[in-house]
Amino acid sequence: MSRAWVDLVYLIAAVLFILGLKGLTHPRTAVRGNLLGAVAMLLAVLVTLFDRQVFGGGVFGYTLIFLGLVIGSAIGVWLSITIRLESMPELVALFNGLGGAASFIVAGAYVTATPSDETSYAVSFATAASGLIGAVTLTGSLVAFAKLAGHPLLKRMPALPHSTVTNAVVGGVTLLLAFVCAISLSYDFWFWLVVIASLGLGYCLTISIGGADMPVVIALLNSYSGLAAAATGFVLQNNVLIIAGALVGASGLILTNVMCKAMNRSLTNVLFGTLGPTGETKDADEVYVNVKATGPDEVAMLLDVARRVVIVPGYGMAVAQAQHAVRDLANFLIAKGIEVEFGIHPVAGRMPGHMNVLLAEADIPYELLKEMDEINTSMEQTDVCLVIGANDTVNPDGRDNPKSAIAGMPIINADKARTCVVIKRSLSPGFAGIPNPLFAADNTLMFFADGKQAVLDILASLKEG
Amino acid sequence: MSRAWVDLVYLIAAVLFILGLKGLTHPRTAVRGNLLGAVAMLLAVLVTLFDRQVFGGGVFGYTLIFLGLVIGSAIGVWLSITIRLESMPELVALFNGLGGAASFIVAGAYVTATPSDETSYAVSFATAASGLIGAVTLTGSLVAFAKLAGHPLLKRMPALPHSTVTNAVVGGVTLLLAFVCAISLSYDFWFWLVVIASLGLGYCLTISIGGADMPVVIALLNSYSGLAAAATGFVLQNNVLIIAGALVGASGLILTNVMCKAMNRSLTNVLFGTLGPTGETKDADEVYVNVKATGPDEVAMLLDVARRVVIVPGYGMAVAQAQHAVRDLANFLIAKGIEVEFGIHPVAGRMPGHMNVLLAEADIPYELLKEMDEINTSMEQTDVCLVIGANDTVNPDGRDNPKSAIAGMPIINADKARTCVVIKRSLSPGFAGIPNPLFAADNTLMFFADGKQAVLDILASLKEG
Amino acid sequence: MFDSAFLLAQETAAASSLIAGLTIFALAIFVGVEVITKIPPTLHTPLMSGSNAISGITLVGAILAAGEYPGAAKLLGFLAIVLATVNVVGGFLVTHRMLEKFRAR
Amino acid sequence: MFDSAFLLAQETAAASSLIAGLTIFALAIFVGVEVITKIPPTLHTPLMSGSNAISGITLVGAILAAGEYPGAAKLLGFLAIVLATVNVVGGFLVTHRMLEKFRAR
Ligand SMILES: NC(=O)c1ccc[n+]([C@@H]2O[C@H](COP(=O)([O-])OP(=O)(O)OC[C@H]3O[C@@H](n4cnc5c(N)ncnc54)[C@H](OP(=O)(O)O)[C@@H]3O)[C@@H](O)[C@H]2O)c1
Ligand SMILES: NC(=O)c1ccc[n+]([C@@H]2O[C@H](COP(=O)([O-])OP(=O)(O)OC[C@H]3O[C@@H](n4cnc5c(N)ncnc54)[C@H](OP(=O)(O)O)[C@@H]3O)[C@@H](O)[C@H]2O)c1
Repeated sequence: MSRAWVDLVYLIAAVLFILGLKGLTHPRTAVRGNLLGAVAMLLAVLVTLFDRQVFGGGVFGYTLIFLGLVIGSAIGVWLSITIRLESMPELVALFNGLGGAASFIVAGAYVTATPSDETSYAVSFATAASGLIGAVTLTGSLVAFAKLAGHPLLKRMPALPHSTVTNAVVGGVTLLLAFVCAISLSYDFWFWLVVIASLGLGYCLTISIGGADMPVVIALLNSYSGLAAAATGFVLQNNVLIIAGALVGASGLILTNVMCKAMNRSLTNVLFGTLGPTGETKDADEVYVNVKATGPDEVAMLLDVARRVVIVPGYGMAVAQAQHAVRDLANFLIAKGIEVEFGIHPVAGRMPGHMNVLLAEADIPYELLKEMDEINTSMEQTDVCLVIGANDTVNPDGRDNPKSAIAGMPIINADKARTCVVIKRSLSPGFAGIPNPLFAADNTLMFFADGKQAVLDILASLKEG
Repeated sequence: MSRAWVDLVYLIAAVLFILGLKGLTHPRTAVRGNLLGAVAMLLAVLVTLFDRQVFGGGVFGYTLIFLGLVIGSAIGVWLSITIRLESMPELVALFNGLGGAASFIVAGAYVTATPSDETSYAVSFATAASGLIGAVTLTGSLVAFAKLAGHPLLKRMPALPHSTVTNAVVGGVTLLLAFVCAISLSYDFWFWLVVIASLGLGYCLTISIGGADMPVVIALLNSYSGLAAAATGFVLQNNVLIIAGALVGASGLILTNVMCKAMNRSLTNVLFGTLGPTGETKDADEVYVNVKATGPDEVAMLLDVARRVVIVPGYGMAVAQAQHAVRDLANFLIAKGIEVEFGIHPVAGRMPGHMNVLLAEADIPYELLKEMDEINTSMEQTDVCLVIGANDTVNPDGRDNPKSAIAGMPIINADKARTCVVIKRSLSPGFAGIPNPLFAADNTLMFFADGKQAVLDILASLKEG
Repeated sequence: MFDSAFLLAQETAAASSLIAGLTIFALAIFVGVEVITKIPPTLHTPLMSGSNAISGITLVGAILAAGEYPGAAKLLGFLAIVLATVNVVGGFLVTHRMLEKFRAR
Repeated sequence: MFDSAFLLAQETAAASSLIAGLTIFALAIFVGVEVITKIPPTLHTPLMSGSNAISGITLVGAILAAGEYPGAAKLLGFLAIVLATVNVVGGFLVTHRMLEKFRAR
């Protein structure tokens, strides 16, 4: 097919990508949206197979292509079927890295195949950008993957001394190389140098970021993988790459921003800063003088007489895999005529929307899931607030204590309910590593147990009594 | 300047246009948004003056250009300063027509100047589209202008017999000509034929549409003028024309859709249908058996003891120019501690947002202006609903009577207030031409007077008593 | 022979730039729809006159025509400049006048 | 002389297509921002993995490389195809698996 026809199909694919993303604006249409995206991809791939240039490559080319598609599909299907939903962030990180790698490799193939006198500055700039962003995405994502998966290899990876200085030096060198590559039209050699330097840069930038900050980093790398694809699109002058890449770039940036806002931290702070108890934060012994423990029977009694119950899940619910037990408890309460709602903090868990995925998996209707601001308006009319494995997201210090390490982070006001029951295994801190005054509040009862077991015990006790 | 630099500035202009429209999403940023749009236009015009091609045209070219810009600016400034805000729809219609005309004339200039063997089907299609849409926009807009301005010429314009048939024939012929023009590469002659036929078509299509439906038609023509500009952009392969044209095209279509929805009519119905009392509608004598008239003193007494008053303005407020008087009344009531809100129906008046412009002109804070759905939720808690020159938009038949000509049109529930006072000059109908059961409802009082005078009288009476 | 090859190449280039134009058009429509559906009814009248002013962008084309083309086409360009300028200048000014009222507070 | 004119023309064409590309890029960014800010937090995890799958679009470039280029470049293309396909297929499947849970009701 001639280029114009192929381009027309690419245009259709681009429109389908956009419509697919629009589908994701509502749970009801989200499945269709994702399918539309897949169809768009299929369309783009199919029409490329008929492109005149690919045709010119002959049988060997086609053999390679099909081999690649088959191998890649097999690995992709296998990964996506075997993965547990809780390991989602790792998997996204891994895929991200592969996408970034593919982008700079394609740019590399272009560089290798194109005589330098047939190129132009416009293209050489794009090539340098693709090499830089793609390679950073690859190693950055691999480090993020390893950290999240708690891979043993990571323990043997050296933590960098003076990370800020190292980062600055490696970053500077990489940018310089990229600049030289962009302005030298015979750039074959320079391109691969940029790639090597950028691989190092990706490693340096991510290795010193705290494991718990990885979700933000992953969203950012997600954005990068899109930008790398777009840069490759500029190299090949292929609009569907540019459009799809830009969409992903925007999406990643927006998610990064959402997460940073919900944690009240700046992106620079996540990327370069450290987080932890500052001098000003009271230590745990001081805070936890007056903690009241409880057990399943007492909680069941409280729930039995409640008219309105709000459940606030956190990372602990994911760890305990308690979502199905929570569903059963909620259904039992609803059947008794008690009003039950869920309060979902935007950064509860370890990914944006983490809790929503888990609760959806357990078939909890999304009408019951309320966002932070909405649930906070009715917290004072709530008889029991049941906090399951959440910690930082219900820490009143975020709201009240301007000296706290999480000062200014918006929280769910679990402490404003008449009674607050917190289920967690111990008094150990959450991600931010600071004590939580909620646990020692007058109206709080602590139920120390694994999240799933605790909920099952409460339910059993409710059914008995 | 070389084409690439010019294109780069066009890109910046396009981005500014988009940012300008984004500014219009909030009253606070709207002025800046409009200014951004103007800056974008200035930028695009300035850089065009430095384009290599224009440079090639020499002094004569520049003289013409400057002459044209000066004359056009003078007329534009004069029109925009002398117009009264109430005549807005006419003016927009007129500008629309000029824009459409400019678009097809530019396409015509291209056709005249370009030897037919230097062109391609891609361009000839775009040229035909530009001629068709641009010319329809011109005459359509002029007719709309004349109708809205109540121009005497209009009375001498022939109303078409069998309008549907005529429209179909003229439309068919025009489309056929456009098709021939598109596929014949030597299209100079055909192009002008298309233009002439389209001028006729624009006239035919609009001449038989009711004067009160003109706002919908104007929004549609607005969309067309954008599409004509975009088509011209395809002819000249100029991206800023394509982008700006597409933005306007989308805007016009959305406004058309908003208006149709708010009237519960389809676009086809507006363009080809008729509206008026159907056989099912009760006639006025039947409806108006039990109408209670009132005067300023009684209304003042009612307002005096009210705790919550909702004012519902309509087209009559625009006719009477009562907005300043209404402002004074509202301020007086607010100063007395009475809660005052305005209920704004999406198609009150004769343009989308018509009431908002008038009330803003009178400095009424936009926080007091509530949209239909919002005001309807609190109508039952309202002591007095003061309807000023509205009719169809408060006609309960839209909500209750499935056989009415306006069945299904969402309305403001003025009849649900404890007392409803309607200010209008007589019992004559509004735009839809049907009687309004609200006027005969038990809790309704009719105040027959000119809108402005009535409000001033009420205010005077309030101040006395 | 050469001529037809030349024409073909020309047609291909034209087709490519047509598709690029269509791509830009489609994306701009999406942007327009997304942005404009967010504009509140309060501002629909200014939106109408403001977007109307933007449609005068055809002025750019008119300037190119008046500058570049010879003879009759130049005069057509001149005519288009006048009409488009009225649309642009009048449109933005009138919108500004209207919006000023909104800003007052 | 001819050569440098040729190179210049080539550079100009490249610059033009660069600007067209930038235009498309800018519009797509706008579309992305507008559409994605409307996606509710509930769906942020599927959005992350779904948009990740879309970034595998580079597969199209990989296919072109493996088909068109000679020698080593072809093998690079092959490698890129494998990686990008894992990203695409895995990404869409995993997103689908997640979204199925949402649809259940
Ligand atoms: N969602 C995102 O996108 C995102 C991104 C980046 C960072 N973060 C950060 O992650 C944190 C999320 O807050 P969060 O309130 O959800 O959680 P959290 O503050 O991390 O606390 C989780 C709590 O769950 C408990 N827990 C662990 N395993 C458990 C089990 N099996 N049974 C019961 N409890 C268990 C832990 O206490 P025990 O050990 O005592 O049981 C821990 O205190 C925030 O600080 C946020 O800034 C989130
Ligand atoms: N806004 C839009 O975009 C748009 C577009 C297309 C169509 N429309 C249509 O326009 C209508 C608008 O409804 P509406 O309720 O605003 O108005 P309406 O139904 O047209 O009624 C206006 C009323 O105002 C009264 N009036 C006229 N001059 C007056 C004066 N000087 N003082 C006091 N009253 C005066 C008239 O009654 P008297 O003669 O008895 O005084 C008339 O009944 C709807 O049917 C809508 O579908 C609107």
